[in-house]
Amino acid sequence: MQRKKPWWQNAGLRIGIALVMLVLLGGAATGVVITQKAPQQPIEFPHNFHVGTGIPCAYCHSGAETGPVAGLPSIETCWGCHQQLRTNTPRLAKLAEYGSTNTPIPWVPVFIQPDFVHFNHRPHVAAGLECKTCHGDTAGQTVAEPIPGQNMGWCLDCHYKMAPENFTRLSDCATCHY
Amino acid sequence: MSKKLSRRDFLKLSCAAAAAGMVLVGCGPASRYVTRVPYAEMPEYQHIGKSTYYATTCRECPAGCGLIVRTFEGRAIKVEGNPNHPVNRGKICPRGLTSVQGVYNLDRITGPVMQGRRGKAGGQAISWDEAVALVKKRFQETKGSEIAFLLGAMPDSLYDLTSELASALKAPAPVRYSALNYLEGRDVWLAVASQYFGTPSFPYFDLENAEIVFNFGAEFLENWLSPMAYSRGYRGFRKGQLGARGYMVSFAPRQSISAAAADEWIPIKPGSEALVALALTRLAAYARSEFSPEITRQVDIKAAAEASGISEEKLKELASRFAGSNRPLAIGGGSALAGKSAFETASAILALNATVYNFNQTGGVFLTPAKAPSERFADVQALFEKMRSGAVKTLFIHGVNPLFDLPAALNAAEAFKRVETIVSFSSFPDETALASDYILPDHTMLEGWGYQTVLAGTTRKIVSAIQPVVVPLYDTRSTADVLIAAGGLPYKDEVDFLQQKILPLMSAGGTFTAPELPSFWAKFLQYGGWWQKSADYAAIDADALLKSSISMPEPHPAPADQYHLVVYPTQFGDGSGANRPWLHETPNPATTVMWNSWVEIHPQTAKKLGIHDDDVVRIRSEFGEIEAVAYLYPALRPDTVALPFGLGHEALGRFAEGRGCNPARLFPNASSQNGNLAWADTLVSLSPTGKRRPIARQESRHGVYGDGE
Amino acid sequence: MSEKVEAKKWGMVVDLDLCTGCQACVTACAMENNIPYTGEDETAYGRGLHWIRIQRYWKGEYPEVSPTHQPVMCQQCGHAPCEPVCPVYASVHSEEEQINVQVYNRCVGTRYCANNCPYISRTFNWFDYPHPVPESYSLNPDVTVRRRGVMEKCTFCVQRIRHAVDTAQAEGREIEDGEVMTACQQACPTGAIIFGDLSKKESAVSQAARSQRSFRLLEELGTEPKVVYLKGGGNYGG
Amino acid sequence: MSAKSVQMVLYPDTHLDQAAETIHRLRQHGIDDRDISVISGVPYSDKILGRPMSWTRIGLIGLAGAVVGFAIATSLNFGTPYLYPIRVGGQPFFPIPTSIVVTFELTMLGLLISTFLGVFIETITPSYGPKGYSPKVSDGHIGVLFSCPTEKMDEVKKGLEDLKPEWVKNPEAKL
Amino acid sequence: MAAETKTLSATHSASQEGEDLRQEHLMHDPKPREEMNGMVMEAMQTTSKKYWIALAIFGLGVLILLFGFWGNQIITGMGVTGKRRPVFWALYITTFVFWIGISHAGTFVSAILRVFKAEFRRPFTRAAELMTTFGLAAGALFPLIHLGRVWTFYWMIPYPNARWLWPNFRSPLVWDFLAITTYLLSSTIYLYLPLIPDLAMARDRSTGWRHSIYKLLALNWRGTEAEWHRLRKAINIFAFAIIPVMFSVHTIVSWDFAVSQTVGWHSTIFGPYFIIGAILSGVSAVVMILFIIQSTMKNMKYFIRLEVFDSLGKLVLIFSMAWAYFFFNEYLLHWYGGYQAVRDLLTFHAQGPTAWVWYTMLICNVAIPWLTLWNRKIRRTPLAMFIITTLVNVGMFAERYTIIPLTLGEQRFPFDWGAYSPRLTDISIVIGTFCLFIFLYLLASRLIPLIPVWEVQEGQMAHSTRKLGKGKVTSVAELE
Repeated sequence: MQRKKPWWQNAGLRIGIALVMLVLLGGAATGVVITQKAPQQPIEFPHNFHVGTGIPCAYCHSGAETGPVAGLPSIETCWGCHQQLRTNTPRLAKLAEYGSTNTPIPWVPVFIQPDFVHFNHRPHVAAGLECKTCHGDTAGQTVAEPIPGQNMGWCLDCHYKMAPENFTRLSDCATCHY
Repeated sequence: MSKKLSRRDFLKLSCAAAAAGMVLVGCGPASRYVTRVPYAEMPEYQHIGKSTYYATTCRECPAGCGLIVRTFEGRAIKVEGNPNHPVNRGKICPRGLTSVQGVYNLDRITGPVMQGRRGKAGGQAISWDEAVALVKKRFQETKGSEIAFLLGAMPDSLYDLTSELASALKAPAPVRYSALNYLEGRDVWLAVASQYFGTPSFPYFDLENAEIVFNFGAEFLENWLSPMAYSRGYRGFRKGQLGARGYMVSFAPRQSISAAAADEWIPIKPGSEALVALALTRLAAYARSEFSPEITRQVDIKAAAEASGISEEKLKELASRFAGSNRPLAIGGGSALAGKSAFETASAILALNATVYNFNQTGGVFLTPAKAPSERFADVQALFEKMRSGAVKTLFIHGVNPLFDLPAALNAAEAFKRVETIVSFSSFPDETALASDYILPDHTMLEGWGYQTVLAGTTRKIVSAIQPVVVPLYDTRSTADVLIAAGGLPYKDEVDFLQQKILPLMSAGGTFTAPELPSFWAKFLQYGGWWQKSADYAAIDADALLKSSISMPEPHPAPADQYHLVVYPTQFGDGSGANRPWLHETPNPATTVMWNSWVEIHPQTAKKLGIHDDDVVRIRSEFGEIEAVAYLYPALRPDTVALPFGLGHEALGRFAEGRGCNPARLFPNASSQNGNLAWADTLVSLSPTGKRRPIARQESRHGVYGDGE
Repeated sequence: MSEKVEAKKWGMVVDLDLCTGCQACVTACAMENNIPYTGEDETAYGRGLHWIRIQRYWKGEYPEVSPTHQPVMCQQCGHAPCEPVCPVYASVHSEEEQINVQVYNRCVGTRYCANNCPYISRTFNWFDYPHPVPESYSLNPDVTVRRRGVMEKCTFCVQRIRHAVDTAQAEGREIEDGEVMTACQQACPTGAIIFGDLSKKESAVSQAARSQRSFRLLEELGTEPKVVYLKGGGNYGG
Repeated sequence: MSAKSVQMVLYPDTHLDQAAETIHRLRQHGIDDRDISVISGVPYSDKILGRPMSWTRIGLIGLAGAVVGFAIATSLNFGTPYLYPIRVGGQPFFPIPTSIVVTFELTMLGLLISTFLGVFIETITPSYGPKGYSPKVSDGHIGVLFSCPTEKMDEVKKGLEDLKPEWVKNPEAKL
Repeated sequence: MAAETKTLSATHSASQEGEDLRQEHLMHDPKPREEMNGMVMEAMQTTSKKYWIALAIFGLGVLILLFGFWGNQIITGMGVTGKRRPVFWALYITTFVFWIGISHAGTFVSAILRVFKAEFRRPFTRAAELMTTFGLAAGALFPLIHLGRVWTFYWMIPYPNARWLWPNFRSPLVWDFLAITTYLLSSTIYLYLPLIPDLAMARDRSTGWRHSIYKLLALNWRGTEAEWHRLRKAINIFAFAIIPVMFSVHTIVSWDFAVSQTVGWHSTIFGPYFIIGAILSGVSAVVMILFIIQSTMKNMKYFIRLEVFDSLGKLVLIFSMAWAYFFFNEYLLHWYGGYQAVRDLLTFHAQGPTAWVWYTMLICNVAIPWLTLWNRKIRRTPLAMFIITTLVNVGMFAERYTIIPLTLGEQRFPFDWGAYSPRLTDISIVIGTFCLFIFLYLLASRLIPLIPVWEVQEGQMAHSTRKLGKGKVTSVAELE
């Protein structure tokens, strides 16, 4: 029964296992990291500047007050103002390119809804929530940055804090899941 | 108009497609990188995240139901009924519901094609300029009399336009037909109405307010004249709005859904409907202590009882019940109006109504105000005869699939070979499109313009509006636009044509009006059409009918080894629905079968022939043979077999191709004296093939029939 | 924001006397709720994903034979057998809408709920069903596209309920009777399906539910279904 | 105290009486019971060898585990529905009958796991008595281990001679 | 003081009968411990080429049939199995119940027979306990395998999370989860505790990697009085505590079915019915395993004797009768109740196209044991016993198959009845878990002393007495 070297001391096997673990862990870690990081946008939209000039959020994200989706502005919205402005910054040059060819800008949404969940902006806006309560202070950001940990517990926390008397209704599964 | 056209450019948008794709990938980091492409220019009537609803008209069958289509970010999401539309009042059938799967079908023709070889898929793509030039060239180079137009039952606007074009080109008037016509006996009603009332209009049977209804084979819940209107009528009939719950007797060799909805089903021998109707007419007159009308002069009650398999007592009982009712009504359709003596049958049914004086009465028979264009099978026959003789050089086909839905005995394919150029406007690669030289795809139902005159199921004048609810998905072009451009008609484009056509309606007393065309047009589109405020029917007189004398139809009992054939349309309509997956997945109401055809055989007959459920059976008529899977159907005469219509395509894309069987192969190329296709007299023989092919059914065979599995 | 809202009780009445079995509800449901088709082999093997199905039985012998049609969908039981057996609260009772909710995210796919459903009204996503482009364009954005391994069922078109509730709330009013229509109700050509708030005496649905013809499926199980059937076939008054 | 050395004598298991006698004699030689340890391949009753009852806290530890399990079960049964009340099947939020099942299982789990942990913990806890081992023990020998002052060694050896014990050399060798 | 021990059997040694008894009863045929140790160690360390081939085959089976197909099922979806509406549970849960049933044997044989001091259990408690653990390991996979989204299985574990959600403690599946976890852990420990002295024995007689493993596992076991005392106490606690756990496990498994409203499942008798069925199949499986061990491994004929088969045969017979009683009870009451759906179901079971399953169940579970096991000779023919018990297990599998897919297929609405037919994936995963079980057992047979030598010796010694003062006491602790 005596063997030269037990199989579990095989270097190849150990390296193999280590590699698999590394890939798995690395994948998981990358997954976690990239969901918490602002994605690459076609144009690094300077929120700070726009918010700073006093443009209300709903000017571009107009759907928030009337429906479930806040929406991303169309090229029309951007081009409407920027047509009159100079285009000598690199970002505006890019915008000019989209605008002049009337191509939609492929924005990457930052605040995404997990699948199988429905979120409706309207009641939240109607209840007087400010945009920055959930979306952070965009005045300090260029591209919008995600807020980590926006999960179901986060929703429930807020519902519980804001309206404990309505919590039964606001924690009802059918409110978001259908 | 140009504004309207240009809106199509706005709606170039595909974000949700990507989003939907990502949904499938599941949650996690993947959905982080969904790119969402917003509109380049936001149309004023689109709002982010909100649905826009458009009114339009269903083009799935000639009924002309009003639709409200929910669109979302430039895509048609859901078809709903237009609650204001007088035809369907917000209700809608499976075929209409799946019309989004027609628009977003996986097998559409994406642009004009020059076929390399007839009958083979895949040709050379051409541009629309070339296509229009080509059509123009054909118009110029072909003699007027050698041009032929073959059109489907929808939409009327195109028929009107083509008629104008044909007369401008000095070509014969377009020929129009639909498989539903001859399957449901529509054309017979038109012939009867022309004969006795002087107008080619459909009778309107006021089912809603009737108290007792004798139904001779009409499948009013499934197709017939206007399924949604008559379904609503059935509701009223059942709810007994004017009194008691209605009582319905159904005379049909096979129980369709409509026959099953009756309180009493009388499995009448096929071909004896006219005799029974006449016998009932006479007996009803007796019951009312009146003279029997002239039309019943020749009928012999005893012979009728014998021919139909209904006892004399039963006939008398039924007749006295009918005559004694406040609001009796007799209707007919389906296989009863599809034989050689269909005209006589329809006349007899009308006579039965006339004898209880229910013309123009609540719960009785009216005449729909709109005049219907002729849709006789005899005209189609004549056209194909002409083609066969080589007298047609250029053939334009829109909205029909003659290679599929005409009797194989007509040998349409052979006739096609004698035609120099065939131009198909089909949106889908169906048999006919593939057999033509050029396919210049029209928009599908939710992408195109038009109007549909409502011909049946109403006592008002209704013109239902068809408008695009989404931008055409592919490089298709409205056939009307092509014809206008190529034919040099005095219209700017299709919309201009439509506007001019609806111009007279502005002052015709509809539910709305407007001072000038643009606002009238806007309302026309907004409401989904134009209709009168109240009923506006021409009163009809029963005299001519009752005094006429009709030849007594000969019953033709089937020999021992042969069976009467009943073919009925299903949710696939004239067969054009066969490329929609969800129509396939919708179980057949009677058999719950999905995704395939079957042949209904009475269990006794099957036992006699040694056929079991799911056996593949060969059905042979004098004119052809097909194979179908046996379904032992208990509600069918033992001397009859029934086949659903609509499947058995050789083309039309992945969902239709090679699925099921096509009963049109069994039909004779025979029209009756009045021009309808006389398929119901066909006798077939059955033989098991020894093969078995279990078909998909929703019901459990073991649970429902106690066998199998 | 309104304070204590009275519990709504969505309910449905199906008049079997009017139901002709035409299957329009089945198709309408599929088109509204992004129900994928499965193809011939799969449906033949009982894996069709119909949320509503019309049970057709035969009554009598030829020639007195006739079919009976009964649309059966999730009965939205008050005491639903599917709910307590779910280990992860994927099948739960919505206190707000008084319907059963299937939370797709939460579902781990034990399929226990489906076994325990006496109405067999639940369907399971055996596969990831493809929604190829452009067919996927007609997907309803308000309804989740389910993935493999989760249970699904009729939701009483809860997305429409939510939409109506949301709209009514934004307009500061109560939901009107008939404002929420389920897809099946909307399509039903004979109007055999009535949907609405059972808790309101005057609503059409509660009036219909009080009919003498009314009965509930498998009432003896004590599931308290929210779907009420009215006897058909001329069984008036009893 | 003077230095002690650990000694071990072995008897085959047929010579049980000799082993008992050895213990008896060792006691007479003034070796305390605490300095004697019997190791064997089968459990012998304390009575047979005339040894004081050894004791263990396993029972107590198990009981404590059971209590912990019960507490966890109770908090899961009645605590978690309180944290996020979800109504299912018309059942109450805190149903007693179903909680009994969970309580039972978790209590038993607590009991059994802690019993095992008790064995484990008691094993690794330092214990009194001479340490030593001989593989022969598992071959059916009884070993008597004792630590004895070096000066008494000869006396003891002599006293045990007639029992014909087998002396183990170097009993403190590692296992 | 005179040292005098004699075996009980020795008193009859003169007679032929006594010699037979000695031949038959291990307890009366003592061998020196050293020899027994040697025999066990030899059996453990002998590996033939056949063994390696078998190990490789079953290992491959696990890899391909179980994990390969399972992986494919996870990626493709549950649809690769033959499940359908309304048969949402099928072969997986059937096999799950089967394995859980098998796993009752170890506990039953070891704990209950220990508590009742049945001597014949001694040589095979270890084999049975191993069966419990591996049976559970194979069975516990099934709740995972049958999940539609197995990657989220951990949602059944109660832990505080960002979603605020806990498992539903009202769900029988959570009970199941808890019960199986409890049972798996406790039966593993229960296997391990009595193993410690034997591991120490193995440690003393091995070198190399085996030595290091055994050394680690033996927890420095020396065999001091305190250690024995502790171990005995722990084993005692376990023996008593694991019995209710065992009963609870299968009861809860049966509640998975019984709490539902499914026709044919909603029955109060399901708890005991399942337990009896589990013990029946478990004891039968023990016989099967013992036969295989006895006929393939070295020196095992000494330990596993005809008396073992004889006694187990009697047990099988008794439990077969008990099972028949419960079955009849359940059937009669359902039938008498006259609820149409149940009647349809019972008729279907007996007369439908799948009636052969039902008849297999009755023939294998009732007819065969009843007809054969009365006979002492048959009970003492290991091969016959092997065949009979194999058939009993086939019958028990058929019973579960009847209860699960066949019952689910015929519920209240005949319109929705559906027949389930297993597909390749179902079958291979089921076979895969059999491979897993056999693979683990094969491995264990060469790593773990399959015979609890110390218990055997203890038993043998228990049959010898020693004078103490005026009375006689048995030598070992247990029989005090």
